[in-house]
Amino acid sequence: MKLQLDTSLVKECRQAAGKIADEVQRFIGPRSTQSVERTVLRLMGVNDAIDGVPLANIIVDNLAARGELGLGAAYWLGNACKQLGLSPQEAAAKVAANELDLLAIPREEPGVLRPFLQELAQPGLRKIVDNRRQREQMQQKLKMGPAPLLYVIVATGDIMQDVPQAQAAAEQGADIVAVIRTTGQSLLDYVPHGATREGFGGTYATQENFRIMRKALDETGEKLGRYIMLVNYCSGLCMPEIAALGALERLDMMLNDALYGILFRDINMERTLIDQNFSRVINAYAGIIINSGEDNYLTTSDAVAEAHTVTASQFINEQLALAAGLSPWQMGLGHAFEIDPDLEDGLIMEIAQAQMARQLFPDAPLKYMPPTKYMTGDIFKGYMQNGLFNLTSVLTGQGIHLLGMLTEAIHTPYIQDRYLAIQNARYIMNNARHLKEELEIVPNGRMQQRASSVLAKAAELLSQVAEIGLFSALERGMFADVKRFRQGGKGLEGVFIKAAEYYNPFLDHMKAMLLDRGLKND
Amino acid sequence: MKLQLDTSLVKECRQAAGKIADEVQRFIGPRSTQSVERTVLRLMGVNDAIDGVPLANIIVDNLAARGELGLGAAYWLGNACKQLGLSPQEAAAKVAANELDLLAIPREEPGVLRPFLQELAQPGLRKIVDNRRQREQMQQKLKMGPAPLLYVIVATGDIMQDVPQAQAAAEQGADIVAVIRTTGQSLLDYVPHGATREGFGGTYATQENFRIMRKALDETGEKLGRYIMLVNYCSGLCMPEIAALGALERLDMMLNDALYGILFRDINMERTLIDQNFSRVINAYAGIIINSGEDNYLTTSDAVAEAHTVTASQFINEQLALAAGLSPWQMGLGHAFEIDPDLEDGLIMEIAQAQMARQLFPDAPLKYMPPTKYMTGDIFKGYMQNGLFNLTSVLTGQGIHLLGMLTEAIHTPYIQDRYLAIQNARYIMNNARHLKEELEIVPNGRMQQRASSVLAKAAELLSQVAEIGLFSALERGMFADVKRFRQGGKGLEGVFIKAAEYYNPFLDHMKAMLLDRGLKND
Amino acid sequence: MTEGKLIKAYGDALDDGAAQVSFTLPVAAGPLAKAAAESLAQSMGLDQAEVVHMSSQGEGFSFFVVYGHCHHQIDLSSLQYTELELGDMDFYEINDYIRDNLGRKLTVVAACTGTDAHTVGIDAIVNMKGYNGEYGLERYPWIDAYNLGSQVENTFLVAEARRLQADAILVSQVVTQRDVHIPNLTRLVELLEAEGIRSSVVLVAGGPRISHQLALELGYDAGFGSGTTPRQVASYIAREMVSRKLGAV
Amino acid sequence: MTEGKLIKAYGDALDDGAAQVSFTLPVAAGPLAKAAAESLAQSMGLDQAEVVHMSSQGEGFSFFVVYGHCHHQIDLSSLQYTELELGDMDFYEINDYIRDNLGRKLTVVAACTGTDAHTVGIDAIVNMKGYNGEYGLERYPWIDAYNLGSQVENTFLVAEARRLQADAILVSQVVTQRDVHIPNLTRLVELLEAEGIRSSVVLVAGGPRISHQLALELGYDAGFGSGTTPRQVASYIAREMVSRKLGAV
Ligand code: B12
Ligand code: B12
Ligand SMILES: Cc1ncc(COP(=O)(O)O)c(C=O)c1O
Ligand SMILES: Cc1ncc(COP(=O)(O)O)c(C=O)c1O
Repeated sequence: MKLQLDTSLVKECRQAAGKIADEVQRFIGPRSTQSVERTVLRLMGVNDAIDGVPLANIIVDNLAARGELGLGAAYWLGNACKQLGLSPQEAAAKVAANELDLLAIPREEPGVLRPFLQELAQPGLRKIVDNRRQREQMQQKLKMGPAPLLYVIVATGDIMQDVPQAQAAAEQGADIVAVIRTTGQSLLDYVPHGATREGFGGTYATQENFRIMRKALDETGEKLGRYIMLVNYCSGLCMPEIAALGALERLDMMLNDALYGILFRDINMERTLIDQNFSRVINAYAGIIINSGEDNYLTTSDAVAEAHTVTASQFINEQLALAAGLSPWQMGLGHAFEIDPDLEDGLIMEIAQAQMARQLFPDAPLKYMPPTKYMTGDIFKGYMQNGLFNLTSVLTGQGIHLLGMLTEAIHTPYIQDRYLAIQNARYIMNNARHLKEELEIVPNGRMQQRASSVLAKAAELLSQVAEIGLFSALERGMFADVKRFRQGGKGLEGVFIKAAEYYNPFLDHMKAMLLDRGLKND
Repeated sequence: MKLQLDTSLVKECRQAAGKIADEVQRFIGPRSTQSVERTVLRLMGVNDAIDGVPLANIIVDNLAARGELGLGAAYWLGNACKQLGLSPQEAAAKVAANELDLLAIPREEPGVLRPFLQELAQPGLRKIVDNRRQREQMQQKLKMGPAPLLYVIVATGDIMQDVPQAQAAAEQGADIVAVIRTTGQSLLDYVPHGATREGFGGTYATQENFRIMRKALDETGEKLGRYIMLVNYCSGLCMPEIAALGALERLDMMLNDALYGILFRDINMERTLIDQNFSRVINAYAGIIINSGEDNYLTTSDAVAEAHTVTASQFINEQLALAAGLSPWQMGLGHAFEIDPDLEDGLIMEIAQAQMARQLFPDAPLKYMPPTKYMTGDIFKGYMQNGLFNLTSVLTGQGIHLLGMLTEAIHTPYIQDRYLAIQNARYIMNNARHLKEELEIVPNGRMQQRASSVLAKAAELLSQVAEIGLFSALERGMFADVKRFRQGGKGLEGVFIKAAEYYNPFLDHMKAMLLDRGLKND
Repeated sequence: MTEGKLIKAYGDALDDGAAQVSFTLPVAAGPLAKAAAESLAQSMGLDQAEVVHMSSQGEGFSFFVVYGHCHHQIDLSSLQYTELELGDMDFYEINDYIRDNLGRKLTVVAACTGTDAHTVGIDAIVNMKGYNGEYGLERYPWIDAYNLGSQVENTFLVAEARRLQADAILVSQVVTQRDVHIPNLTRLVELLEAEGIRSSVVLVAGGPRISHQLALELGYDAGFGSGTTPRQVASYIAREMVSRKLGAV
Repeated sequence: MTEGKLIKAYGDALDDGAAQVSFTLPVAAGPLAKAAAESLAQSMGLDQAEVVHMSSQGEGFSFFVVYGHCHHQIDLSSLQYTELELGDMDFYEINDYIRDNLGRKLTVVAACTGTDAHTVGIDAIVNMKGYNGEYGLERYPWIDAYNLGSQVENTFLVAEARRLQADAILVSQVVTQRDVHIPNLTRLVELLEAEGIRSSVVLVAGGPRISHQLALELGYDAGFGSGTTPRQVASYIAREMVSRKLGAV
């Protein structure tokens, strides 16, 4: 099954998106954020929290309050380690205990300290590389199911309840399990510490929770002879920190999209785009697949009228991802099955959109989201909506397939909702396994025309955005019908301009490695 | 969407089927049955029952017992009317009351009596034609929904409970309502009388029940502005009688398939093929659409391995229908979505089969049956199986679409089962309304190959059957994996050879009219 | 998870009692109907019952989907359930078992009785080709199986059983609407008793809506429901004959 | 069909009580689990409860579909249900009503509060474009509507309501898992009372899992659930102001 897509138009789209991404990257280059700096500390081995406040926050807040973050947190902590012969964790603990003032000790020249900082970065980098190797090995041993891979969420709010639910899901046939986050976490400017049992609509993302779930899924995967992927969310005020924790605890996939935070969580756009860049570099280095959030646009704007915004955003996300060193196989670009089910011929448009995304990004797995907005309390109809979604997914060869829940409009999924969703997908995908090879799209029919028109509109939108820049586009509400102001939203205060001597040993190393390995394919 | 079908093979199929039908018709020609004769009496106006025994049965049994049925029941009753100046009903009542012995009164020469018998047939014929006209007028006023027309069954066993259920179904969106029959009715050699409330798994087919339901559906149809079709079953030992009652009470569609009775009810094949012929002539004359029962084959034999038996039988049924004067638009040839849902690529085969049937019989509405055998107590999976069936139906342009019930494996449909089934079909058929215009079938792919192979096997089977004749084919178990013997099964004792002077005023008139109107299109 | 004795339904958190219910009420959709649905759900023991879906099904009828938290607890240790010893022997073991313990072939007569025309179920148990990849009883060298087909009269079945000196009688009933199967199944027991052969045969009922419990209540030795395989039936009959010392030579 | 006072669920025949239930039990699928499911269904009042489907959901969990005949009866005449007078005025009538009865524009302040980021619902009620083909409150010439968006702190909402001299406050809560909305909604009432303005505003809650009943219990004037339209909300506020003589000039 193939659509005829105007290749020169596709090229135009990529060029415009490239221009947009370049501008964003030029903006990001000279800047860092408090979250980026906390990430650096965490990767250097700074762990633990005092009265719920992570050491990384204590240190960075302290430096920021005193206007001394410009050189980067690595410099200050590294300097202390060097001067006092402490490990980063020891030094951090002393700072937190008020036994050490990073600014009050002798200072090495920033340039001179670099090799030492690079050394301090080694264990963290090695851990990530080891995790990546381990994943590769495990995946070689424990094969995954055929694409579309079945992805479910658990969301009890209590990591101890999440574990049996996630394990049951894996046994039922899920390939991928995401532990979704409690309702307010995006807005927290720190990552909570330890195992948690008190989330709402999801469970806190913490390093300990990651570890608990990774272990549980490894056990189940071993038992089932399948590798079960674990997912969490980078988005929010702590994008790079969570990316780092994910890399350290061998998560396999992470939602990672600054635009989600901007549009749906009212996070400041400058802040989160800077955060996103580092978080994606970490994801890239860790061999983690990212999921972008274009699907969410269709919850606030209409899936028929605004389909092109999804496509345009996919092109932008692709370019931003490339700039961060992500390979196409790591790009779970988002799209969704969100057309009003009561629309005549809606299915034709859904197939057109999904197939177009498939052809535009042939090497990306694509993250395909189920119906959500038009799900109702009518669970039977909902089950059927999910069925057509499942069919569309296998018919268009999607890679990462989020399972629709028949109770989407009611509650976060119950164990049996997930079970039924998996049964639904397995039945349909097996029953229609090769259907896509048996059908051709009629040239110039409704389906073809729909795809062409969406693509043309996407190209137009991209060229507009390329002209005014992504920031202005967001100010004008060009995505998801939501307007955000450049200086508005949460977290702007965490952005700073890097001093000339600023140094982030992880960012530089990772980017260099990613380019070396030739994974960046622009 | 189109399959490439070998036209010369299709022609071969039709020729073989024509030969098979000719042989059957040659067998039928010189024969009649007690049910045929009872039908004649009923059409002449003989009604009522005594102690549950219909007058028509009393008279025919009496004549048969005395070996005097050879001239046909019309002759004997007509003679009495003529001699005694009675109406058929009056004469019949006297016979039943033992006040009149048809053999004991003076006899007109059979040849001389014919014009009088033709006169006696007039009111019945007129009533049927009037009903046909009325249906046409009502359908012009009250439009029906777009094909596939949604067909549901009611089956409470109690006509008084059936009525609200049928009306609710119509309000929910059903286009066609069938009142299915109580479990033993096929085997009754008479048609019960009056309104009934004591069926099991269905409600008795009686003239009064037909009338009650027709009235109820006319009222609801009027209210909704849609014509609601009413269906019942001719099959069994009373095929032509029930066809006559359906014609008199303006039913719109009737299941009419001798092979169903033979294979699944163990009714004698000679008996029921003769009965079928007259019943189909009546259906044809009444403008009623018939439904054949090929779908049932797949409940006892495998839908993948034996698909060609369905296709072969459709060709035979088409020829037998043409011989009875039915027009293509009246031929609801049966097929079904009965492949094991757990089979990889089963959907490809289902689409192939449905599309092939569509192309082989382009002017027939086709009666498409839902999954039944592989339905289980898992109502959620069942709902989804029905969803793929609904999709296949709209994708291949079926005409008469029986709705699958999510509780198929559990009980006869509850009111909400029907409601959910209608919602399912409406959602999917609307959402995929023109999908069939947007897709082409890949030449020489799995789907095409499946269709070609089924067609080739059907052609082979037909040529075998043409060689040995339908009766022998049934003896060898060539359909539905069921073997039946020519002299076995129920009802053979009701068959007799017509005397030279035998006359059936309805059969002759109807066939003549059907040919005159040019509806027969071979 | 089975060690605990008291359990509740489980959705999101242990013992939350989460359950889903759907039904029709003969009331027009609207606030009254919704209140009635909530009330019905409460009567069923659902706390925080929420009508998540209400729709009209045509004049005077409404359809509901309700979720709630069912407070009823089940004490696992108090449950009575009669479970047949099933399927632990394979085809060869069953034949050997008959040979070793009974020393002669078993005769089994099967039918779908009354007006019931469903043969697929009984065929699946008895006929050569069997079910779900398992051979049917006809294939067992140590069983002589006779399948009389469907729509068989009880009287005819009993006569055949006598004639063939059946060790076991298998009856299938698939149509159960308005309990049409109950009198029909009961009648067979009465006939067998009247003929004085009830106690000398293994009498088995089966069909998708037949439970072992129901079969016992109706005077049968066993009942087999959906998904039964020939092996389960064969091993049951053989064991039952031995334990009742029915077929001893 | 509503005239009868006592009703039961209805499937095939009046008063048959037909109902469908599904749930998970934390027990491995098998005869014990099936017996537990039957027993649970019986506790719910289902007679002839039949487990028509049981399947394993992985180690230690099983899923059930049960059908049965629920013996509980509902007395329609005894049902208590608070129903809002809704939607009988159209856009023009509501504006006229405000003009004629209050003689000045109404000020409405709306927000989705706490950590809740779901704006679509409150936007549907308040924003110009509205919902389901109906204009939102912003479009009403006789209403001044302010939508503060989502993730709004209760304290900020109260401050804005004071500043704008709100006649009505509309709060949306969509995330309700583990009752996260209850303390948040309660806190708003406390704040308004502390500020002494609770009685001078019409206080409305809404969201897909919010019922009028719940809103009343939490100290709100009204609650609006799934499928609410702007017109229903506008007419409610206008009527409520008049009946409580809140906005009289
Ligand atoms: C196929 C079928 C038919 C075919 C039967 C063909 C044939 N020769 O058997 C035809 C089309 C003829 C038919 C007709 C009717 N059917 Co029918 N039919 C079915 C259907 C779709 C499948 C049954 C089946 O073959 N299952 C597969 C077999 C392998 O499973 P099984 O029967 O459960 O058997 C297994 C076990 O139960 C057990 N078992 C069964 N019997 C026995 C006996 C013994 C001794 C043992 C140990 C075990 C055992 O072992 C088997 C293997 O595991 C079911 C719906 C469904 N999905 O179940 C409806 C169904 C059984 N039919 C139904 C009805 C009502 C009818 C009709 C009465 C409808 C009508 N009024 O026209 C007619 C009349 C038939 C009659 N008088 O009996 C209803 C019964 C409702 C009820 N609970 O009362 C059902 C449930 C459909 C429905 N929802 O309405 N039917
Ligand atoms: C769209 C959506 C989102 C979007 C929201 C975009 C946006 N800007 O609004 C995004 C993707 C951001 C999102 C995120 C999340 N969501 Co969300 N989301 C939905 C979804 C799919 C649709 C909601 C919707 O827009 N409905 C359409 C509107 C028109 O309907 P409505 O909200 O019911 O509003 C109507 C009425 O309720 C009423 N109404 C509503 N508010 C008010 C207020 C007043 C005063 C009045 C009078 C009336 C009124 O009028 C409206 C018009 O009729 C629902 C599932 C569903 N189908 O309902 C889940 C759902 C609401 N989300 C849920 C969850 C858990 C989340 C997350 C917490 C998940 C996570 N951990 O990541 C996050 C975080 C969000 C947060 N902190 O709040 C759960 C809530 C479960 C529960 N019962 O607690 C749901 C039910 C999904 C699920 N089954 O898990 N979500
Ligand atoms: C890209 C992306 N990030 C994050 C989230 C969840 O964010 P939060 O944890 O803020 O609810 C989503 C939810 O859909 C998402 O699509
Ligand atoms: C062609 C045909 N006739 C009749 C019937 C029903 O027959 P009975 O009333 O004997 O159950 C069916 C059932 O599927 C059928 O397909």
